[in-house]
Amino acid sequence: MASGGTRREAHFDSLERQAGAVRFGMWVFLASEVLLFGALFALYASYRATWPYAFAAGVAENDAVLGTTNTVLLITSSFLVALGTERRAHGHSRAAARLVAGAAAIGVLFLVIKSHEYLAHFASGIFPGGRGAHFDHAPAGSAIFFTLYFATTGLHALHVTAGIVVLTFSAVQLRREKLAPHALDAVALYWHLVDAIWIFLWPLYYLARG
Amino acid sequence: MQELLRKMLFLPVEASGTSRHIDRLHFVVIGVTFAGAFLVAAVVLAFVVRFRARGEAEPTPVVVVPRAVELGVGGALLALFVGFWVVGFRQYVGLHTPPRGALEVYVTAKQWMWKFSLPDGRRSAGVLVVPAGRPIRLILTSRDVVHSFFVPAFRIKQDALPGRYTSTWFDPDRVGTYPVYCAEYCGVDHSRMWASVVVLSARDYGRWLEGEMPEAVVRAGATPALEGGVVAGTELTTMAAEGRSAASRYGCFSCHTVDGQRHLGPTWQGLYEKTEELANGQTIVADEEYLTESMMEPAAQLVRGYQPVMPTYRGVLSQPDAAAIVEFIKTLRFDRTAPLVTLPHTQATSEDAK
Amino acid sequence: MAHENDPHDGTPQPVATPGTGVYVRSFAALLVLTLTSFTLSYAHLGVFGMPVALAIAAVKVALVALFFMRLVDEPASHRVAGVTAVLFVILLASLSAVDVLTRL
Amino acid sequence: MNDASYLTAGTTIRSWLLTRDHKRIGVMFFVLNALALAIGGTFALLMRTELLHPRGWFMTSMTYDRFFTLHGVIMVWLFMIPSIPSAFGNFLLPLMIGARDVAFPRLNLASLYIYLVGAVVTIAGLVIGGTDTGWTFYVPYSSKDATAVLPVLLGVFIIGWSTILTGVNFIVTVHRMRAEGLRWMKLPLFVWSIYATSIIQVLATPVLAMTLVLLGVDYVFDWGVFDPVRGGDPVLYQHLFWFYSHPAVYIMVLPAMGVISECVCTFSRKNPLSYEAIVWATLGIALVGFLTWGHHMFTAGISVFDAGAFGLLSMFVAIFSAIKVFTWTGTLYRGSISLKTPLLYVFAFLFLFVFGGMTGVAVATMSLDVHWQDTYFVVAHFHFIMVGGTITAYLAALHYWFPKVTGRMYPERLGVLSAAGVFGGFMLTFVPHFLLGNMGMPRRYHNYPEAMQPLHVISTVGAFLLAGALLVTLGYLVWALRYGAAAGPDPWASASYEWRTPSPPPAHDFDTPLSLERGPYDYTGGRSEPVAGDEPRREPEAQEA
Ligand code: HEA
Ligand code: HEA
Ligand code: HEC
Ligand code: CUA
Ligand SMILES: [Cu+2]
Repeated sequence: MASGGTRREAHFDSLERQAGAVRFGMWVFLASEVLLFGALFALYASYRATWPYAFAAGVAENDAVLGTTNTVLLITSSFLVALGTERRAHGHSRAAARLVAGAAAIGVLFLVIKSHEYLAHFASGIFPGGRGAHFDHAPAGSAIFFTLYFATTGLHALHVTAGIVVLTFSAVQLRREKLAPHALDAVALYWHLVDAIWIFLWPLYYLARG
Repeated sequence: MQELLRKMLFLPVEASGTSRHIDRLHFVVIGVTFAGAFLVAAVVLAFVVRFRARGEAEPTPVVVVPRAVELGVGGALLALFVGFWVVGFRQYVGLHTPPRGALEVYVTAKQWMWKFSLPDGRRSAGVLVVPAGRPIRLILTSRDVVHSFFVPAFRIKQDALPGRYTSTWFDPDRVGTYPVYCAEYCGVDHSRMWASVVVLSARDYGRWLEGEMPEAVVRAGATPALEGGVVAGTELTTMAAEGRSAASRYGCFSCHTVDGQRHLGPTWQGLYEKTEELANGQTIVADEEYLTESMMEPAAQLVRGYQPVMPTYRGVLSQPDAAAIVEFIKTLRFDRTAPLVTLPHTQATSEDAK
Repeated sequence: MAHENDPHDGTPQPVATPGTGVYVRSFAALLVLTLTSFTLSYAHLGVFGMPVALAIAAVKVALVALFFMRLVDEPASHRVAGVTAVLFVILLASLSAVDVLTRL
Repeated sequence: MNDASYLTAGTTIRSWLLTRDHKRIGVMFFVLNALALAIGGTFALLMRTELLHPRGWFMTSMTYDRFFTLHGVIMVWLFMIPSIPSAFGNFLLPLMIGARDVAFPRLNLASLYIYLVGAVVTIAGLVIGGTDTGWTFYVPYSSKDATAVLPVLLGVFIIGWSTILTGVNFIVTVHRMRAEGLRWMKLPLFVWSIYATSIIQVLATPVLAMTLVLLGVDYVFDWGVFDPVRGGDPVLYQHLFWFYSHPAVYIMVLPAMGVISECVCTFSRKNPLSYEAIVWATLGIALVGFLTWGHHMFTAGISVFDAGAFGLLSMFVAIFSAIKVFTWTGTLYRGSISLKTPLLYVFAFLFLFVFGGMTGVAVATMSLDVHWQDTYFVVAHFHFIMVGGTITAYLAALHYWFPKVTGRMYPERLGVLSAAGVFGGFMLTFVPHFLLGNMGMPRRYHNYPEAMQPLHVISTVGAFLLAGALLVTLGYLVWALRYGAAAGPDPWASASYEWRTPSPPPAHDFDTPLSLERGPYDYTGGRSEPVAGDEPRREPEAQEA
């Protein structure tokens, strides 16, 4: 819904109104996205209340350094996109294109690290659904922890992937000077949200060992 | 008065102390409901009569209700509703706080039967025998999906969950036999997952403990099984009920039904002593021997119109289990037009009442 | 048929933006907070570990929302949308976790 | 061609299928919804017929289980949730705020097709897969079930996105597309109700989507998110499901309340007794409605403390509805009441909704719900609200806006007659359910004790009466499409904005900007005193005639 060029559509009185509507529409949509993850946060809260020990042990199993690296990456990427919207607002499409492309590249890096983590888990016998050698000796509730871990980070990774696709598309359009500021704004909002969600996932799945 | 209201509202007989308290609140709340609905209706009617349009497109004055009236009405109603909540919540807490010294009964639910076991090792399926005048605490769990233990006469209901224990209690004070329903949807035979609670006088209960069979117990136990002997004997499960549970344990019901419906395999309803057409063109009467062989060597005699997908259970199914399943299949031979069960419903057998 | 009464069509006007400085400062703050949180996670805070980590996360998300997503200077409706969503997640999580925590 | 009505602005099928006109999209939504109602109703009738006998007489339990699942799923997700918002809301929202369309017309069309795809997948899944879990899909039954829940989950998931997109669209439309100078507190109340509904749609539906995905993942990959063997908790599934589904019941009733507000004012020619009270109560329901979900789980094994909190919060949300009922009733005071079909439906609504709502309060009274949970009392409660309330309002809306949508009048006499039939049939069908519930008849029961048979028979008779009355309604409305008298722009002499454009409206809704001099509930002047800005718009209609 964020795409669309700079043309005003017939039912809007002015381009400003249209831009405002798109931006607000994006906010409402993001509110919806937050609730999508909300279900997983609620499960985390309840299951952590049930299995505090298993959750702490599970978090310790995750690599905090990699998780933190990923946090820094996403924040940086978000920052680049923010700069991009700023450049675009001043009419510098090409500069914005470079920033947005950079953000997308960092997103790819994030996914690379994430898949590395997944593979490491598989290697040490941790699979979703409580399958794998790890669970033979893990405390009760570990299965739930890792199932939630895979579900939540997996859904987030899907969002990152979608974000990379739209960022790349936006970068191309920007380079061709074919992307309106309000369209880029909408993409940026989405990307910031993906970042914000990770900012919460990170302590829950990488830091809270105790 | 209470008795009259109870009958007007079609509520079952109150057979426990708690149920009488709950009903009192029930009458108040339903009374308010009626009052509210008819009040609104009456006011509407009055306004319609009084302010009927007299001409086309008449002008009308602007009337706006003062804020204070609005808040007052809203506040008063809130007070009423919160009042309901206070009483209801206290009763609800009561329903979850069994008194000390309650007799504990473990209830196990599974598709589609209720099993009871007492601390002294006594077990039964389908019939729970309790003494009047003593609080009974139920500790429930489920072997498979969620079920719900519902006894209308005591106004109690509690879900039985797999992997967890939940509990509820009741204080029966009226001798009689009361139906138990499963109230959480749990599959095909959800609507037949019934049992009974037999409340005996203290004296009869004592006799029952000694091994006698008071008439009420016999009647409840001998109530022709809800299909397949779910309501079985009292002290020990009957063989058929055991068979049913074995069949469910071994997953037979993922291919066979007991209600006449064709599934992956032929239905077991009416199977016993039926003349079966085999794939090789022969016919055979489904007696015990054939049934047993069908479990151990299914491919040997394929029923016509089915795929040879049934796995062999030789070495898997123990001999007693196989026999029990056969016994169970034998009970499925009922006549579909006869009443399945005459449930002792609201009318607790009056001669039992002291 | 639509464009006759809008001279600005197709020519986006420069928009007032907060300027690069705000972004850089927020970014710096985010990095510092990330590092703090990471370090604190090794500090054996016991039961406080989780609340502290979440509080820091909340501050960071607030920074992202306010400055990257420009909620500071956006219409109230946008802010309401964001805040309501977060509020409801908290309600969902707490009212269901309370159940688990207070079961007997 | 500025004067062409939206119906004639293009007559090819393509011009309908690819339209971005909110009115056409609304009409198409309506047709699909009515179809869903007919399918869901057919299954209801089959169920009722089967329940004539305590052990059933023409289906197996397995078939019966599938039928109530079909009935519940279709009625809730295919019919009721999109019914008033997506059909009437789409048609009316822009007209009521003086806009030329919704904010995102292409998205709007996308919602329609997403809905269609979801509906097809759902029905196919229900029929072919034979899903038998009930509309609540409780685990672990649903995740172990040998029958396919998967396509149904997928279908409902898809429809969920249609709902979310419609919600986003409407929220933005109300915020950003209002005519110049149209202030919030001047909006027609129907707009408020659709707005509040959209908030719920946007915030609640994603939780359902996520829950269904987890359930699907459980089913396919056996991840066991709710599996007790692996430390999961089936009750948490219920928390998540009801976090959506309780607010969803307000998705089903708020738009209906909006319809009632409009009809009461128009047919009593009165301002609402308190516009603000209705607005705040509408928003209150939407927001507080999110905090009561646990009242569906009083016997499910949640903690006493949590249950108590949910019980109390349920009492709070009920107040808002009560305030609305009082306001509607009071609106009649000193009005000029004409007893047209829509108003009769409104009266039916008032009576039945108070009953349904107050029995909601009754089941929210915790100790009482222990007896009623999962019995026919609950079935009666929600049919009183959803059929007695929402369907009744839906029929009111259908008659009230029929002239606006089609440009024709329905036959009034038949309208009154079938309204009486609907009311009678309804009472006969669902009053027995209360009594059955009291007796202890659990829901989703194919076999039941013989003592309960008489009440079931009465209910079945009522259901057929109800269906008959609905068929008559359908019949004369179809007839009126062709043979009904021409309606003119404002046959009810209403003050609301949507009547200030010709019937049927032109493709771009308003030829001249909406004049706001007269408010939507201003009846101080009567019709004889035409409002400035009304006149020019009448002309094209006159030429057509
Ligand atoms: C449109 C749908 C709709 C609406 C609006 C409601 C409204 C309400 N519902 Fe209902 N409900 C359902 C649809 C709906 N419900 C469904 C579908 C189920 C079953 C789901 C399933 O299990 O399949 C259900 C189940 C359900 C339960 C669970 C029952 C159980 O399973 O055991 C509860 C429990 O608290 C409940 C409560 C309420 C309450 C308190 C309201 C309140 O919002 C009602 C407020 C209204 C009023 C209070 C009426 C106005 C009052 C007056 C005008 C006052 C009268 C005057 C005087 C007293 C003087 N509902
Ligand atoms: C919107 C919701 C809705 C509506 C309208 C209805 C309508 C009806 N419902 Fe039902 N019902 C539910 C939602 C609804 N229901 C839900 C959610 C459940 C729970 C399911 C579960 O347990 O999982 C349920 C369960 C349920 C049960 C309990 C089943 C059980 O637990 O075993 C019963 C039993 O009698 C029943 C009956 C009926 C009847 C007779 C109608 C009648 O009112 C139907 C009459 C309608 C028609 C016959 C259609 C005729 C219409 C046309 C021909 C088109 C006309 C078109 C225009 C006028 C435009 N319903
Ligand atoms: C994978 C599906 C499947 C399972 C599981 C299964 N069956 Fe069967 N069963 C079939 C099929 C298909 C047939 C018909 C073909 C045949 O005779 O082998 C059948 C036939 C039978 C028959 C003969 C029925 C007749 O009409 O003559 C009996 C008895 C039987 N099964 C018992 C059992 C028992 C007992 C179990 C569990 C311990 C069981 N089955 C499990 C698929 C299954
Ligand atoms: Cu067991 Cu329903
Ligand atoms: Cu509810």
